[in-house]
Amino acid sequence: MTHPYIPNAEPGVRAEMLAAIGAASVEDFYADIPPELRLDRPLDLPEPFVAEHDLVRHMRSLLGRDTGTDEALSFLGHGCYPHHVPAVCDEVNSRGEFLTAYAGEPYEDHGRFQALFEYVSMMAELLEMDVVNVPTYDGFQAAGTALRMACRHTGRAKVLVSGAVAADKLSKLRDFLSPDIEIVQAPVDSGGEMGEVVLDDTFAAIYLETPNVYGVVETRGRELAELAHAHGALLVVSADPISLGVLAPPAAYGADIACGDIQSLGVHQNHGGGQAGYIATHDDELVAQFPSRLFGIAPTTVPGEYGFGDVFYERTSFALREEGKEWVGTAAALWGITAGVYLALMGPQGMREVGETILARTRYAMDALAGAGLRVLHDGAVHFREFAVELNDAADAAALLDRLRAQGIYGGVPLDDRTILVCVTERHSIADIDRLAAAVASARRADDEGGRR
Amino acid sequence: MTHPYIPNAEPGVRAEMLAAIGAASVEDFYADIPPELRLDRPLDLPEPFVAEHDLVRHMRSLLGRDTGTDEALSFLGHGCYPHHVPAVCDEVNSRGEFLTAYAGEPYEDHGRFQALFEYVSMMAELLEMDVVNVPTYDGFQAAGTALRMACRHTGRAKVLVSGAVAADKLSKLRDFLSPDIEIVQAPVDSGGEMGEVVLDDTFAAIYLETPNVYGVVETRGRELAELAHAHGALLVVSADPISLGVLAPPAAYGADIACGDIQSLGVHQNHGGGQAGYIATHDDELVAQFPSRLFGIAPTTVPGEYGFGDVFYERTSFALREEGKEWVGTAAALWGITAGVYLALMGPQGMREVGETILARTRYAMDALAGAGLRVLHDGAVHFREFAVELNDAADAAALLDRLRAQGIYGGVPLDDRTILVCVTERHSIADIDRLAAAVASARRADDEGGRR
Amino acid sequence: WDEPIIFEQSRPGQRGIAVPGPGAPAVELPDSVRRAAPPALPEMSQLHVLRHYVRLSQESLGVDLNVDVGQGTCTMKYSPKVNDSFARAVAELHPLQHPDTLQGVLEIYWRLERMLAEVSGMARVSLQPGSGSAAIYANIAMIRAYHAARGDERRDQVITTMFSHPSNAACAKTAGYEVITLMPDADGYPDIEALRAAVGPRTAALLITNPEDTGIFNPRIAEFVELVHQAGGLACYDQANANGILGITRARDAGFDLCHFNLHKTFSTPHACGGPAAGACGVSEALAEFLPGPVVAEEDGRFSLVTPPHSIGKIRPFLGVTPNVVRAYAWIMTLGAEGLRQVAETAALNNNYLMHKVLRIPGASAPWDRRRIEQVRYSWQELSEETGVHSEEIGVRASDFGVHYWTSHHPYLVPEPFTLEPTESYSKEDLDEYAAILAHVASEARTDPELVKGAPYNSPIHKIDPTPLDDPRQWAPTWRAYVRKHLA
Amino acid sequence: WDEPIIFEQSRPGQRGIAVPGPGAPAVELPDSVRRAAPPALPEMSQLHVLRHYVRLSQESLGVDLNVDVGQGTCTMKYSPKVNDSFARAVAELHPLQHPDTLQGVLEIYWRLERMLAEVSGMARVSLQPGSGSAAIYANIAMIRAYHAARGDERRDQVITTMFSHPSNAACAKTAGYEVITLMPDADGYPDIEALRAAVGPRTAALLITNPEDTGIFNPRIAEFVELVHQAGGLACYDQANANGILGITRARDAGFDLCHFNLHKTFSTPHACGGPAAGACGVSEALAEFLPGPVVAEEDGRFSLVTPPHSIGKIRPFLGVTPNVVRAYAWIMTLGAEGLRQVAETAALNNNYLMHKVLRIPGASAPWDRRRIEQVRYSWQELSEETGVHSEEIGVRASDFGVHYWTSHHPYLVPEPFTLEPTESYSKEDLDEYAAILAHVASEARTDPELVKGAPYNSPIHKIDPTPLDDPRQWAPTWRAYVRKHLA
Repeated sequence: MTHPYIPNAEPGVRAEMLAAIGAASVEDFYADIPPELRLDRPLDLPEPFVAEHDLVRHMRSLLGRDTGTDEALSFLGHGCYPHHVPAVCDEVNSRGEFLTAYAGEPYEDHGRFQALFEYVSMMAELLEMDVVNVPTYDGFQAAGTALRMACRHTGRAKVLVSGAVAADKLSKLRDFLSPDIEIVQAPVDSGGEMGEVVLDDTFAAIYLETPNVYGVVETRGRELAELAHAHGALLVVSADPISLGVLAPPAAYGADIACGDIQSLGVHQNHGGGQAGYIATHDDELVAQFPSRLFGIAPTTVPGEYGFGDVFYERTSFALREEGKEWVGTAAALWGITAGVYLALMGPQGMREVGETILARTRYAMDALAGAGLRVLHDGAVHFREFAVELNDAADAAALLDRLRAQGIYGGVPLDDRTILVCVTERHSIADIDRLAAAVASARRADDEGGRR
Repeated sequence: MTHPYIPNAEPGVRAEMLAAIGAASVEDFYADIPPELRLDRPLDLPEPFVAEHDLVRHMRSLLGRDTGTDEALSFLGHGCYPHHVPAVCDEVNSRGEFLTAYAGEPYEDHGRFQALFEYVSMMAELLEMDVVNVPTYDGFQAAGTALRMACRHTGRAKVLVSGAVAADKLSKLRDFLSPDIEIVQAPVDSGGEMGEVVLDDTFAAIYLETPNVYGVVETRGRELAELAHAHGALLVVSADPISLGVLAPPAAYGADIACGDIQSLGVHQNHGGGQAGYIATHDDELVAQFPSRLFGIAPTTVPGEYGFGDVFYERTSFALREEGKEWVGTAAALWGITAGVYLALMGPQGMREVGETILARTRYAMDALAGAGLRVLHDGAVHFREFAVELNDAADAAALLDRLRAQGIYGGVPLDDRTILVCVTERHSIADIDRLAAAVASARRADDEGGRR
Repeated sequence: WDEPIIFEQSRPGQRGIAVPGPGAPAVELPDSVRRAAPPALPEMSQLHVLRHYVRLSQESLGVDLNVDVGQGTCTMKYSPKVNDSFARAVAELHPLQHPDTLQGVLEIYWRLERMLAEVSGMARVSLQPGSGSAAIYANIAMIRAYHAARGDERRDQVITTMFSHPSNAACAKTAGYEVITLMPDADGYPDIEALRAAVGPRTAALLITNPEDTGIFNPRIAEFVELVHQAGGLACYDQANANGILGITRARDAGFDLCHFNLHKTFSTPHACGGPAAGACGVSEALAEFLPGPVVAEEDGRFSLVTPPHSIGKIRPFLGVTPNVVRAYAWIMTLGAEGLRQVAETAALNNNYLMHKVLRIPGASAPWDRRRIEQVRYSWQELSEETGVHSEEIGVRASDFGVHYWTSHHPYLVPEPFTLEPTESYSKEDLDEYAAILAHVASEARTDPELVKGAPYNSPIHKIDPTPLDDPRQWAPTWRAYVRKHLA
Repeated sequence: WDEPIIFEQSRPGQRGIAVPGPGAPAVELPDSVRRAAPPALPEMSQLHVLRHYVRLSQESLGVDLNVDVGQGTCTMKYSPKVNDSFARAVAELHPLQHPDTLQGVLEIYWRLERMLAEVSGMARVSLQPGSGSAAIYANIAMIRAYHAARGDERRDQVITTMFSHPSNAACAKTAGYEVITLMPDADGYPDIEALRAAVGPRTAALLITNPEDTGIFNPRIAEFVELVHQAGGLACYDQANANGILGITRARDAGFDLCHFNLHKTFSTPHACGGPAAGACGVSEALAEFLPGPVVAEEDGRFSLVTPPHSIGKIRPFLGVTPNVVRAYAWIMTLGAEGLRQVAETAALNNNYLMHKVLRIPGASAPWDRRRIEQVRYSWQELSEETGVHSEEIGVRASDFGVHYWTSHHPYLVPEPFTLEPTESYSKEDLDEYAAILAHVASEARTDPELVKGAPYNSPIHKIDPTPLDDPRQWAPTWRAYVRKHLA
């Protein structure tokens, strides 16, 4: 049987084509592969499910072993967030034209160029910066590249990184800034913000996150910008764009580079496969430091018509190989288009409202869990979407989360044996939060009783 | 807040438009509605969920109370069948262009016309008939219209209808053929086929189904065709198109009109919302009797180019109001396009194979349930996809089905207190059938023990 | 795309999908039932099938793509994408599952029935019909059953109006009634004197749309109903044009005994190239016992199916077109009472704004100087007399600009008609754009009528020669017929 | 469609979606963090946003629509729709759920890792990288870690070839290595003498694609690996071009220590306008301890996450691009060993058939008279010298016929290049059609070169003036910048 995905495996057409070419068999095409490199047996792979229905059964059976956040009440965040995904976002990014397009030219792929240009343009409005890249892989990569951009720009090889950064992200930064760039970590102050730092003229950048890994909104951005600038360094700020309807964009307090992840803008959690990174700068010399593609608007031979194309392509490894800036590959463009759809749906009002709702519900959840007897870290700070709670004894975190999971609640991400990071978005109703608090309170009572016994 | 679905409810633009029109308020437009007919209060409707996320929560909560056939092992059929739906069918019929198109002209909707023309053309190949309608609502309507077509054609007002027809379908036929057409029901013979019938020259048609309501494949089609024709009547046969890769099409044994439902061709069960009816004839005088639209191919001003349009539009109520044939409305075109995609994917080979698989598995299931101690009705006949089993005592059927349902098995459709119709398709693996048989056997043992106690 | 007919793309041995093998002994078929030769279906790989249909889809113009105000009476409004996701959630439900496993969907039916009862003022609603026309037919069947139950067998006439949807006349005829059609009076309203002349002991019912397909609301509608009631007939309201009057006026309040809605018009379910659609019948208490069965009943929060005592029986299989029932329910639930009223008011606003623009185009008119609710049947009579260009030709030319354009149902009582219904979904700029297209084409008709008559120029195909479509020797309703008649 | 920029469609007060209200007391923000002015995002109703993007989608050319053989090296193959349905099934999984709630997806990772290990011959595989280039980078990071772990700090050079993907050079440079690029020899093979000259104690690794982007398989590949091994370096195989050799020859069997695959090329996950993609790193036993973490471990049928002891750490957040991992797994599971081999053989067949057709077009050539596996880098040098028409211009003209056309990466070592890779997805008729388009454009170049140079004629836009894109005073990478520079 000819496989539905391989039309020319059909023996008749195969023979016809071989005859046209004048080849005896497909072996002719492989004559350059030495016999000793030829695999002399079939690959050892499972028996295939050729019938689509059999494949569907197999996949459903496997995937049915997962229990997703749609079947539980989830407070998991820590870099992957359960925001509402508008149906129109799914509709657009599942359009076959976008899903299966790739790297065409600005003529036959005009729509792809325009959609990505519009995405970067909407991000630019949100960020108040004039230059935004076509998405890189994720917020980790965006931070790494932003710091390398700062180093290239300043000619320096040391960066001061906030201590309130996720451990995995720091791991990525360490790997990606190796071997030439030194990372100095700043302390976290008692309020959960970046603590006092000492800078000198060997630093290329200060790297700040807001909201940071604890969900704390950093308040001293301007001060840090001034400090950095006084030493000829840059301020690099990682900010989640979904917060920027209510929070000041990094540029507003002097950041030179903004970066972060756009998964919060209309992309499902996708088991972590929905990440995409943005990097933004002013329209200044930093533009030369971007490795990513930048799509710009350009005139055509017809006045008033807009075409699109690559801005300053000669920065890239596509143009210059190792002489380009880092590298550019296939990153996460479709999530950029999706985030554009999200921003267009939300508009200024929607972005403000979602920010206000998240701020209010986060505070409500902090108070509710404090009421349930947990210690809320950095309670005095403004939190956006996340906050950490601390338990009394080591290993309590896992036990509490196990108890909650038994009730269908994914209570949060354990940061360590006694600290849990709780995430609250506009998808969590007040009743959801109350349910979590009640379950926590009851679990703790059970623990206490267990302890007494 | 301006609702996202009603742009011009925005007060600014509303005022602007009213001013342009010269109207004081929208009340001006309603001046023809007398005050006593004006509703003087808001409609009494539930508070809306304006935020999309809130609506999603509400709907998921409601829909979560259903347990679908994807969460159970279902042997339910009886007019709505669980065949495999190829992913490409879903992809095509969820394309916004098709989903939201309607009644455009052959120029801007060329693709819609072509897709429907191709659907009827592929059905024509399957049926070996030259004329097939753009889908009517469902197989019930198709049968009713086919019989009315036969009556109009012959000028007679009596039809002989097989006794092996679903009760609901007979209800529809009774209603739809009222008040002018008399229905005479034929007996069912011991083999499950249409029994001996007496015809005279007052009958317009014999109506036969194959496979019939018991899943029995009727074998005397040619004989009935000859009988009908001998009396100047027509043979109308309802046949499920998914069987026609292996079973002879009605035209092959002399049927004048074929009809049926195409839900089996790539359409999900949709809680009964996936039905669509086909009616087919030869290219003869019966064409004049179709109420549905017929799309034909037509030349354009450019040689070799194909356009499309309505064949013999002057038959329809759109053209002639009550002087047209019955009526034509918005029926089920998208399922026609979908069925076309299905037939194109399957091709002649796929249609043969799916038929063979269903035949073999149906027989396997009959043997398995007989082995589990049930009496299989019409065991000697060839069955396609369905068969009936009979239990010893009245009300046993419901009890058995309840027991099976408790194990996650939807065991079949009860035809009456002691008869269950079991449906087996290519989606049911041998293991699924064995599981049903084992569950039946165990339920019956439990019953027996219960009986002994 | 210049996409060939699918049969032209067939290549022997190809296939688009594989099927599970039997896994059990094959069944031998007797010759009498075995298919002799395989059907000549196309043989194509999966990508090729997909590509073909994706290309065809791009050659179709849905609401998602165009300023869809040109298919008047069809109420082409935005069908929210989120509601499609709910419709997909019922894909794997079987209609004959035990009700215990269907409580969610049954509750949605029950709630939507009640909401539509409130919108119409009726006592009970059935969601079984597959479309508006099927709902009209169901209403007629109930009318027939009602009179029959009273032993009132004389009533063999149904009265409708010329600007009511043709299905009112056609369904009544199918159900065995003689149809009397009232023509509009000089004011454009249905002629009440003609009604007086028509009603009598043979009157089974009045079937009437209001506002009619002209967009004109009949202010004497209650009087019409009353006249029919006095004669012993029933009054049945075709609410296909309800989009402009939601929350403004209700069928029952004008005395109607029955009504119907098109869920795919007023309540936003997608038109799907012509279905699946969905209809709703609403009836007064007196007619509730005749509703098609089953309907959903509720007791202590549990939902079950019951068949009304004198049910007319089945109109279609199973309970209804559930995916569309779910969509319509969700649509109302995101709008509420205030939202529905905003829908109506904005539909009326948009229509009157567009009328204001269209009537400024020289050569366009809207016969009868009456107010309009949600649509208008316009006329190019003046332009046509001046230029010789017909409304159909203007429509074909309009398609070159990426929009639909519909003339009207036959007969063309309004000469050189075109019918626009902008609904609440479109912006002022959309309406300006549509009016500008019409103005542009009208001006082309004056300056270069052959340009308009030669259209289309921007379609996958050129002007169609329709003559073979009405000639039995030439027509080809399938490829099979085409090959036989034209290629053999 | 003549679709305006989205900002031009904004209308104050409109919105595309409503957001849940707080339901809890508002939080007052200090001035230092409060946004001062709302962002100037577009304000549009939901239908208008949808319509805009649906129109833009129609102005993009995906695999679903065209004979996508013109984006050579990109392996544009059919991405099965059924696999998208599996990808959607992981949409609501959070990556940090407890592994007990993720057994299905973890098993899929585990199984796919093992299947790719079998396909490559490698011991272990990581599916964490977000793309092929990211996998190349991960491989380089592992190479760096390997040498560092051995205290071998002298190795600061990486060797690659000119016809290997530029990311090999660029990633190596980013990771701190000096890059040595081998040029092809007179036969079109990587120059083994140049390699001999380049290897030495400073050699950290060889990064090489095979077949290269020319489609030529280097028959001395094992010798290349051996030379590098003798010098103490590692050999890393860029398997972006694996589509023609699946089941034919394996990376480890030629001695490689590391390799990578692009799941969006060889294993059919969709290209998504340029990602999300997915990459896989395969390594020998010796390098397994350096793999990015975590990876999936299995014990008694239970799956858990473990981080290799000397892991290089994170390449990206979480476990990998799961939707694509799921798709790639399903793709292999519907093909099996025999199917993968048919993929390879048919990709080679299609490529050689297309080459046979293209080389019959006067003016087209394929430099070096070598066999090709799955793609060919062709040249229009002869045509260009004759007509003055350049390869880029031919590409723009080809787009008028609804297909893509790619020249090659820079620099244009092959003059006037174009690169075609037909994969296994296309039919003979598709290849004939593509070749016919090229032949037609080539003949236009001879008869009417200005016609070709003036293209496009069938695009939403006309020929672009690219000069502002490279001029800092004029470039406008966002609408905001455009307004400031050109509209203010």
